Amino acid sequence: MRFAFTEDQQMLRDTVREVLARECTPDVVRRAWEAQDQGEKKAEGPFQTLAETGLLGMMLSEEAGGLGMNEVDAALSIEAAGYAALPEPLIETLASIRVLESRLKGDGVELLSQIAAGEARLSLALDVGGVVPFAETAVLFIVFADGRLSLNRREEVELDVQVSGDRTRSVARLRGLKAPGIELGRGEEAVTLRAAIFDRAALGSALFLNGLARKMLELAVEYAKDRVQFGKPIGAQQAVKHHLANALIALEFSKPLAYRAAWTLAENEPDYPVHVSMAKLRASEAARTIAKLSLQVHGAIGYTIEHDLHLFMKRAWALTAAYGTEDFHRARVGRAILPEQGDKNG
Amino acid sequence: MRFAFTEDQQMLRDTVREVLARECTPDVVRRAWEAQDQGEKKAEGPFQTLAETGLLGMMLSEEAGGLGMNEVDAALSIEAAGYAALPEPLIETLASIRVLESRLKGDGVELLSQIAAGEARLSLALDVGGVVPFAETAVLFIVFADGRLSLNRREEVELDVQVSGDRTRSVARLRGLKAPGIELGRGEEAVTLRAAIFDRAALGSALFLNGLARKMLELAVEYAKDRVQFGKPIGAQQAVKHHLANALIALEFSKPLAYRAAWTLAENEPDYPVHVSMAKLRASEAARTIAKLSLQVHGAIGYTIEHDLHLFMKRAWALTAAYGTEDFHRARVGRAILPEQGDKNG
Amino acid sequence: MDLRFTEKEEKFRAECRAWLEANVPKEPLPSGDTREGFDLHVEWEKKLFEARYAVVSWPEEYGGRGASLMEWLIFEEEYYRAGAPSRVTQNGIFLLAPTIFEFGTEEQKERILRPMAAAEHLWAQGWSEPNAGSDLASLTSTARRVEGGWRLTGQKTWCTRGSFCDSAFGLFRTDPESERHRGLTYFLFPLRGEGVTLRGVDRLDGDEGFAEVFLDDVFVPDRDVLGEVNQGWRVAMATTSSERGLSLRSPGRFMATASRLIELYTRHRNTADPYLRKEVIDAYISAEAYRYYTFGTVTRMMEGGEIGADSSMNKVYWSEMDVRTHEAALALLGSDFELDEGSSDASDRGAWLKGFQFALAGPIYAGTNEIQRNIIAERVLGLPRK
Amino acid sequence: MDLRFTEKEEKFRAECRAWLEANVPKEPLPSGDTREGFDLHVEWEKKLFEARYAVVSWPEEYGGRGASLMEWLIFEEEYYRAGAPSRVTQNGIFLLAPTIFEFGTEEQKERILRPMAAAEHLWAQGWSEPNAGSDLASLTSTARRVEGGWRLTGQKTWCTRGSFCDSAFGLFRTDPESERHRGLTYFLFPLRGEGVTLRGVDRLDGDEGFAEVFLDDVFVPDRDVLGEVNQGWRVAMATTSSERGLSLRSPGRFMATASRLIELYTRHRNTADPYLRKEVIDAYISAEAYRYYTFGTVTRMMEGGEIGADSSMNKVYWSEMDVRTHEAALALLGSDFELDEGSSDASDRGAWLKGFQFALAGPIYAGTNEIQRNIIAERVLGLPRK
Repeated sequence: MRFAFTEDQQMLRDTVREVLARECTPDVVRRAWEAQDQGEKKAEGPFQTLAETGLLGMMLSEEAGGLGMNEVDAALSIEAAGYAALPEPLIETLASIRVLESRLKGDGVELLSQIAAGEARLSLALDVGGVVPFAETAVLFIVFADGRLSLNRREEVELDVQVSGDRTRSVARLRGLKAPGIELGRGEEAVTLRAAIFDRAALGSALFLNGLARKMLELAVEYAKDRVQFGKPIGAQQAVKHHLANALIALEFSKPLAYRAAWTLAENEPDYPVHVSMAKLRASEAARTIAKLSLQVHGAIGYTIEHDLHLFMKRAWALTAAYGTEDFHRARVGRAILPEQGDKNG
Repeated sequence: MRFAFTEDQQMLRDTVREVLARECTPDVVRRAWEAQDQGEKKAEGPFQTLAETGLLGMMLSEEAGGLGMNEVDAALSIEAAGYAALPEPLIETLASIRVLESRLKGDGVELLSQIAAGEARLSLALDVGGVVPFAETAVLFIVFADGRLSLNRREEVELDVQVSGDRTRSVARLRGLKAPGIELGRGEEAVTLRAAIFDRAALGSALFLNGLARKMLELAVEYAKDRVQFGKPIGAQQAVKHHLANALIALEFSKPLAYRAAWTLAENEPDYPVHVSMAKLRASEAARTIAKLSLQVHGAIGYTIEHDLHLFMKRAWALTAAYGTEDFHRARVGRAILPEQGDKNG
Repeated sequence: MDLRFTEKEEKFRAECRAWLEANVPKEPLPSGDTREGFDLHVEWEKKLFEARYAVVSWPEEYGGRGASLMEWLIFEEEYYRAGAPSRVTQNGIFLLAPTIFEFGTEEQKERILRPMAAAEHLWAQGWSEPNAGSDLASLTSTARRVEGGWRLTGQKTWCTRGSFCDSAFGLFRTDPESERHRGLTYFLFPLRGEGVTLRGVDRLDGDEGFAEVFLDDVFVPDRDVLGEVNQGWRVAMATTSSERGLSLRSPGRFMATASRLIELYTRHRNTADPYLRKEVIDAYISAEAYRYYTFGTVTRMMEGGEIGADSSMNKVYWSEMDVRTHEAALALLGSDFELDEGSSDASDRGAWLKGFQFALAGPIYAGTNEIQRNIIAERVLGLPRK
Repeated sequence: MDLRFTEKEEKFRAECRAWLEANVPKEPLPSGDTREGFDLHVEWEKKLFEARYAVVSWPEEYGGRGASLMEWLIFEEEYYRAGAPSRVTQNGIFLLAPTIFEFGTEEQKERILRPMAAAEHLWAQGWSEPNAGSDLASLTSTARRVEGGWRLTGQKTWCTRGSFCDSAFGLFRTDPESERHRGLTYFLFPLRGEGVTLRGVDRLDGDEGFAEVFLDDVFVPDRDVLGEVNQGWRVAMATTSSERGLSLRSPGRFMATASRLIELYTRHRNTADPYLRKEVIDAYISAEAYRYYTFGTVTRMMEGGEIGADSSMNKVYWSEMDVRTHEAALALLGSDFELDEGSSDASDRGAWLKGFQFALAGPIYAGTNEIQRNIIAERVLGLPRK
């Protein structure tokens, strides 16, 4: 039993952090917000630079130009992306690229390199009637519909544009397919592949949420040190201290569950879904709690969209409901550890 | 709409308070504890004095020697009894004495006066298999068993002695009846009478809990003012202040629900059960919360049985489960305001 | 104790209900915290005033009905039950007006109250400054004595709907030597004209809810001093107590939210996690507790009592109840949680997400809940300050 | 990261499990915090020591197995899983021993450690004084220099199982001029003999869990000073950090509680309110989170890291988790909630009510959670002290 990351994994995280600290500042995230609000086409930005570090394709085999890495290798980098509120489909790309590699043949293989290079943005549409993120900026979608899993170009997918509380997500409702696209699987196989992608996206969301939570906490800590009221920094007030201590505790006891889930996925442990569910549930709860505490510490300034906090808070809210709500994941844990109650509720 | 008590009602409360402040000090409650622990027969005490004020029989008609008063008139006095942790079946007596008056005839009427005089202690055994309080000190029991409601002497009731966390309650399990006793009702009528008593006992528990909560809060406030650590009273620490503010809020928003429920019972409003349930639920939650906060403020000293806090805390815990648990009462409110979910859970 | 409404109260309720049912816009208005929505809300307010429902508890001479506080609660219950528009006049009628009634001159009452209630003159609050939020007494905006009045200079912030209003009220330092609570004066000041610059600030939910107000030597005549010069703190405290206490958050609002939650639950109950039933029941009970707590407060006030520091309990309770109620609603919405008001598919037009964001401001504004808990502990429970 | 246990670890686990299954008393012992129960627990401890399971992580020379910290966690998991008796040696082996390993002389190690582990010499802690609880540095008990040693005078309180133990450890003021953290010395002192008076204090759950210790000029030889004279605070802090951190509350304990809760739920699920399912799942996840958090801490420590102020997070987390888990259990018990251990009908022999009362001490002892949160805020997050 060794529950820690390797130096290589930490170095990758540091690289990703540096790139994002430089290229995905809050102002960049804010521009993505404003671009969506005004219906502008998405500007180029940090996603390409990240792709250049090899992050997007890291889980591909070496033959496919990747590094043959796994979910544990990627975990800290996804967290770092959350810390920067990267407004790009990183979770979606990392969750599915290995499934794509295993299924794409012929011309399709070229798509893989475009995805890994950050040139072709990929999103997930895993439920008809479900909310699809990055519907405006992605050009490729993995779609689960009519018992098939397929890779489709945007024009092949019937998407009904909606508005997320977090504008950078440019969400839409999946109504169905207009054209079949490249089939990745059908029947049982499609269900299995979809599940593999869904659970990886849920884990990715958990890690991303933990990163967002860390950032919201840090913003509050900095503010509490700087903001003076009643002749001293508000962070000297015990109530503020305890809010922030509670935020830290929520975060620190969420992270181990996410790391463990990453390991079960990397090792393909048969019970990985329950571990993913614990991770996603706790990360969602922690992020909601920390958003609330951070806002409370900021006071009115945090309640404006001029301040950066809302960029992280709204992403967090959106991700708590993406790839399985808290209730979905709790119920899944319940089914694994408890007998059924009556004929439902399980 | 006038939501306040009359001067008469407040005067009665003040009288009860004075009697109890003198005759039901924490030391008296403690002796009741110790007497039970050592299997001693219960000493005489505050119950008789209370009876002399007319409290026990106040709800009887004037013909029966009472004051013809109702649940609103009694409410503040029950709260005052809770504040003193009176170790006597006051809730039980007040909940049932009017039903008894309506049913007892002939020789039975003499029992009424004995109950009202505090000479014959009365308890409630409303469920076979349920927990019966004051099983050792009461001489009369209202028993609901086999579709009958009856008044029985102790020797007629099959009681299996148990131990409560609060020793003053001297609880037992009701197994059944050994002799029929005086029948108060059977069939539908018994069910109706039992419900009338049950709801009044649940309301009485809510009021008593609010009184206990007030006392636990006051003990903590006094301690926080006196106890010096780090060169100042611990009550100057913001964390302690906020604990106690939270305790007060929990209490103050519990009380109106109890008073309203008392009014609906006094007026025999058809929806009184839902109001009783709201009152009992919130009083239980508030008392549990305040017990926890008060203990936390006291620290180790509150964790001993030498300190008075535990006398109030353990009574509170016991009463949260008496005459309907929190879940029972919440479910009852749910049935009144919500559609059913599936085929159970309602 | 008599928990039946009197005949008079019931009649008043029936009148309110009938008028509201006939007059409340069928489609919800756009947010009153946007330019477009504000104008529509002002129209609505004028209609309300014409029907004498704008300020039912005020004396008739100022456009009210001289209704009792209990009747005001009844009006509020009906108002929220009917889903009527939020009140863009509220900072005037709930925060400023009580202060004018208590401290204003006859001339001020005559001049200010009726146009305020009629939505002819719109008022914003100007309490906070960038460095004086929770710590209001640290404010630094100044008023300089000049012939016939004062010259105001400084910056006020978080002025709700400030960009759309005509005037504001707030404290300024009139004694330059003074510190903290002393030497402050309560002024009414213009939000347009020479020396005034406004900057709109978008709120969390995207509406331009706030304004920053920059004042550069803005002239205010003597008649716009409220209460005595250098006594502003005492005058202002009367107002903040009504902000925190009864006025702003009447039970009707939370009862209406609880009813909407029950309706939402009813729609979702077959897919909702069973524990959400508990959350819904608890939300309902909380609103009921708040309602009866308030009836108790109002009875006490009608019989000559004061709210005092109890208003802090009130504020902590409703603000936290409101957050929790909205959290239950968002959990019921499941994966549609994030859909905002612009979404065709958003449940109840995105009202829950918007309402949630608004609810999150509750524990912050009108004195943070941390400050309120200090007040409860120190003034109600008597714990030591230091 | 490798979350499989190594072959060595698995083998160790299997050995522990086999021995515990064969040896743990079938019927739970009476509480170790009563006279009768204490003696039975000491018997059990001796058996544990003979099998070399008393202190698996200690060097073999003191009766341990030189097990790794990870193996210690495994042992603890198995120990609680087997429902083995609570450890009446724990204040010695978890609080005092780490300090002796770090600060003790060779003579002290030789003399003290093995009898402590063997339950031949029982240790109680003597941290608190009546006026020095959370504020430990305000203690006033003194030690006066005499020929060959010191004379201790003062009063110590909340000495867990003090009435039954042989010795205690605590701080005394050796420099009469000193204040607060300075001038204190860490002493080992007798709980029997001349000048020592003990008074048992009954705990919330009725057990005589505490003692007050009155010391009147009690002689302690120089060899019973731990660490340097006047350096007691620094020496003690090493111990309180292990009390708050890893040692006292291993994940095994909470995993076992979560398992028992699941079992209780399984028995009651048809009558339990549906929301309790949520509480049970959350309790399980909390225990899992604590387990993996601890694996992370232990990995870090095994690779040369320190716990430091993180132990405060640990303490807040487990203590509040423990309360909440017991609250869920009591809700499942319904109207039998109040039945105490003396009741024939009490579920699991009243273990839940007793456990709940014990859990309530968690947020208080070993530094209140309020103090812990201050530490987290100041030392981990860097917030200003004043």
